[in-house]
Amino acid sequence: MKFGILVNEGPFTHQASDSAYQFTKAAIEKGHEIVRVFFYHDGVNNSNKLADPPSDDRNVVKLWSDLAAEHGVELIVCVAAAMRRGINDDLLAAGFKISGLGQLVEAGIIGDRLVTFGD
Amino acid sequence: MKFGILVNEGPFTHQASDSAYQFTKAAIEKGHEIVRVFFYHDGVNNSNKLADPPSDDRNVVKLWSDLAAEHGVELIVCVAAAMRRGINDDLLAAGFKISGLGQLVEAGIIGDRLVTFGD
Amino acid sequence: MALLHTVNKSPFERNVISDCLRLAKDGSAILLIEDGVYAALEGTSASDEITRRNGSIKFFALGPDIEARGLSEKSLIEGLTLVDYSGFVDLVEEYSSVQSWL
Amino acid sequence: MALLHTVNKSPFERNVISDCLRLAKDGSAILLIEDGVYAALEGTSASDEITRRNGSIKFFALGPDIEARGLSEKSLIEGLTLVDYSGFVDLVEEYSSVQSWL
Amino acid sequence: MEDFEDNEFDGPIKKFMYVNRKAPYGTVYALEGLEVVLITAAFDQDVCLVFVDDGVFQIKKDQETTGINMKNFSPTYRALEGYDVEKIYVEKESLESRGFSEDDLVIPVEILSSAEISELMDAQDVIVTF
Amino acid sequence: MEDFEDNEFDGPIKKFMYVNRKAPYGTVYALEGLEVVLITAAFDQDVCLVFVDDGVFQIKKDQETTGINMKNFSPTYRALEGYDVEKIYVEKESLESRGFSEDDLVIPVEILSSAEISELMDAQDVIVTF
Repeated sequence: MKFGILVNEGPFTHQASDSAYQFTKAAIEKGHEIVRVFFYHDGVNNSNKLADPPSDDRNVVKLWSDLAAEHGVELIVCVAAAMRRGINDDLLAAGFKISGLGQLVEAGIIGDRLVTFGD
Repeated sequence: MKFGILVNEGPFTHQASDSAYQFTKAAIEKGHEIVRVFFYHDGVNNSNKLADPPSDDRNVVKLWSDLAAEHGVELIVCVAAAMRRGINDDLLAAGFKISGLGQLVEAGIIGDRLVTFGD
Repeated sequence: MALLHTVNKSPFERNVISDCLRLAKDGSAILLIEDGVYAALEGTSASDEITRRNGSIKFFALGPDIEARGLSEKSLIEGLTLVDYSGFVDLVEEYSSVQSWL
Repeated sequence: MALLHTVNKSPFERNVISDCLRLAKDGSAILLIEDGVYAALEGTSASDEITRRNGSIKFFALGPDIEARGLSEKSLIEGLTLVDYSGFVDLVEEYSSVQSWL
Repeated sequence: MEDFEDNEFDGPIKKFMYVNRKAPYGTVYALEGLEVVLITAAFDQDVCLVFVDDGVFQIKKDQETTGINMKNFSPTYRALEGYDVEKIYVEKESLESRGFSEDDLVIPVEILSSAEISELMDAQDVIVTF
Repeated sequence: MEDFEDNEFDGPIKKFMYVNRKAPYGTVYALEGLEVVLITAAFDQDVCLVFVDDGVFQIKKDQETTGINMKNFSPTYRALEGYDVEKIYVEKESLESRGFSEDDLVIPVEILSSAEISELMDAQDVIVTF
């Protein structure tokens, strides 16, 4: 099955991004296809490569980057939400790309299911 | 009277930072002293100089910078919370400074009141 | 020695106004700000809780937040006082400490 | 055609589980995740709401979130099924669409 | 038949429901949610908008945000019609428990019962909540 | 008198209350709130910690976070004693409405009624809620 994933909160502050990551990983392991992971609202903060959490905790940004590298998962950051919050191309961690809101709608159209994680 | 201000949420996503700004401005206009504005949790995102909201809306980051320039208000961003979320010295808007959590406790000790704005 | 409590969440979304009322002493004050101002509306499914403590606790709401949400023409709970940001500062000064119900 | 609803907030903090139950049809499923798993506890001030719909709606809770919060040894609402992330994926596949109650 | 062929060519038409559950200004979800609705309109999908719970506060008339220095985006809801977003529903129970009526709203809407909203929700392909 | 002079020199001693109202893991407030408490201890203030509402979930024992890949910070509460943070209170009503008892908790605490917590809260100089 084809899944679209929507992440609405930033890393660390809310569990939303962690849950989305665990769900996405489990879906891939079961052989499903991830159409796209779309980051909206504060979710755009998941793409900030400068995130440097304590070494005894998980690094949510890096987890997403690694997933993109290993499985070619498309990580799209909403341009309007990113500009508002000060995320630009220079800050993007590996695997993330900035694009328009249309990519979210398209994920809803192409995917069999759209699953939202937020606050 | 001496006020300490604690801001716990980022700009735009929650009204907390807007309310804190309006309160701080009103306190200054009434002749009170602002010991310090301390940014914790996602509040550290208020210091990101790259924030570029639509021109028909307020720019919360710039409002804080202007307040610091006009009235010498100390804007302190928590270093631990900032590292976790990828805010470093290179991203800091004018008037913001990164420092330790002790600055929050000290604001509570020195100030006559500590007022928190969050989610 | 009496506290100023601030509540910034809608009473229809969260239970925070109930939590605050449980621990707020008679003689203290509650200031409704941001989405908390919806608790100032009269005749809603949430207003009974507040009217029950009305008088023993002083209720305030932030006028700019009321106006922003289009509530100026609606009936507010009787005895509730509207303040602006300057009045918010005065309340903080007047009471011994502030408890923000986050 | 039946929906999978997900709820990720504590029933003690927010009214979202009530909102969800009001609009969830019989035959649909509700998966409790994150802080939503506190609604899975039996014998709390919030559990009646769920037990009342138990049977007509299928209730699930995410095991990893239950364990993280130290609830493994506590009694959970009867008939509620624990799933892991893989089971979460299966539920999304099984039901026609997902409504996340944010 | 012609129409069907056209649609197939442009991709499937899906039923999208946007569920507005949050009050405006306290958080940004209402504003940024509206931006998604406007974009979706351009994709020629079968879009509907539902206001339930605190979402009904989004379309309260007489919003005046000068005092909080935030952008009043409530007039934008009036633009939805121009984007061919015409299915706009409000739940009766949500309105009434908040002491609101249809007269309080900035746009014409169709008032539905909880049961009717439930039926509608069940028939959707994609549901996104803001 | 000696002590008093010392304190005056170091600045005033104030009564700080940290109110923990939020569940752990779903949001970061509990974890980052704990960091503030540990720092405050170093300032020799009169610190107390109160767990009310969903905050009581923070000190539930048997937390096991491997499955969600987040750091289990509940053992850190046990370190509070070493930092001379010894006034730790839990509201009885919050515990009971959640089906919890003192046996569920990872640290020894003093159980107080709502009325007692109210009295305590009223006597503070600084109250910070996480």
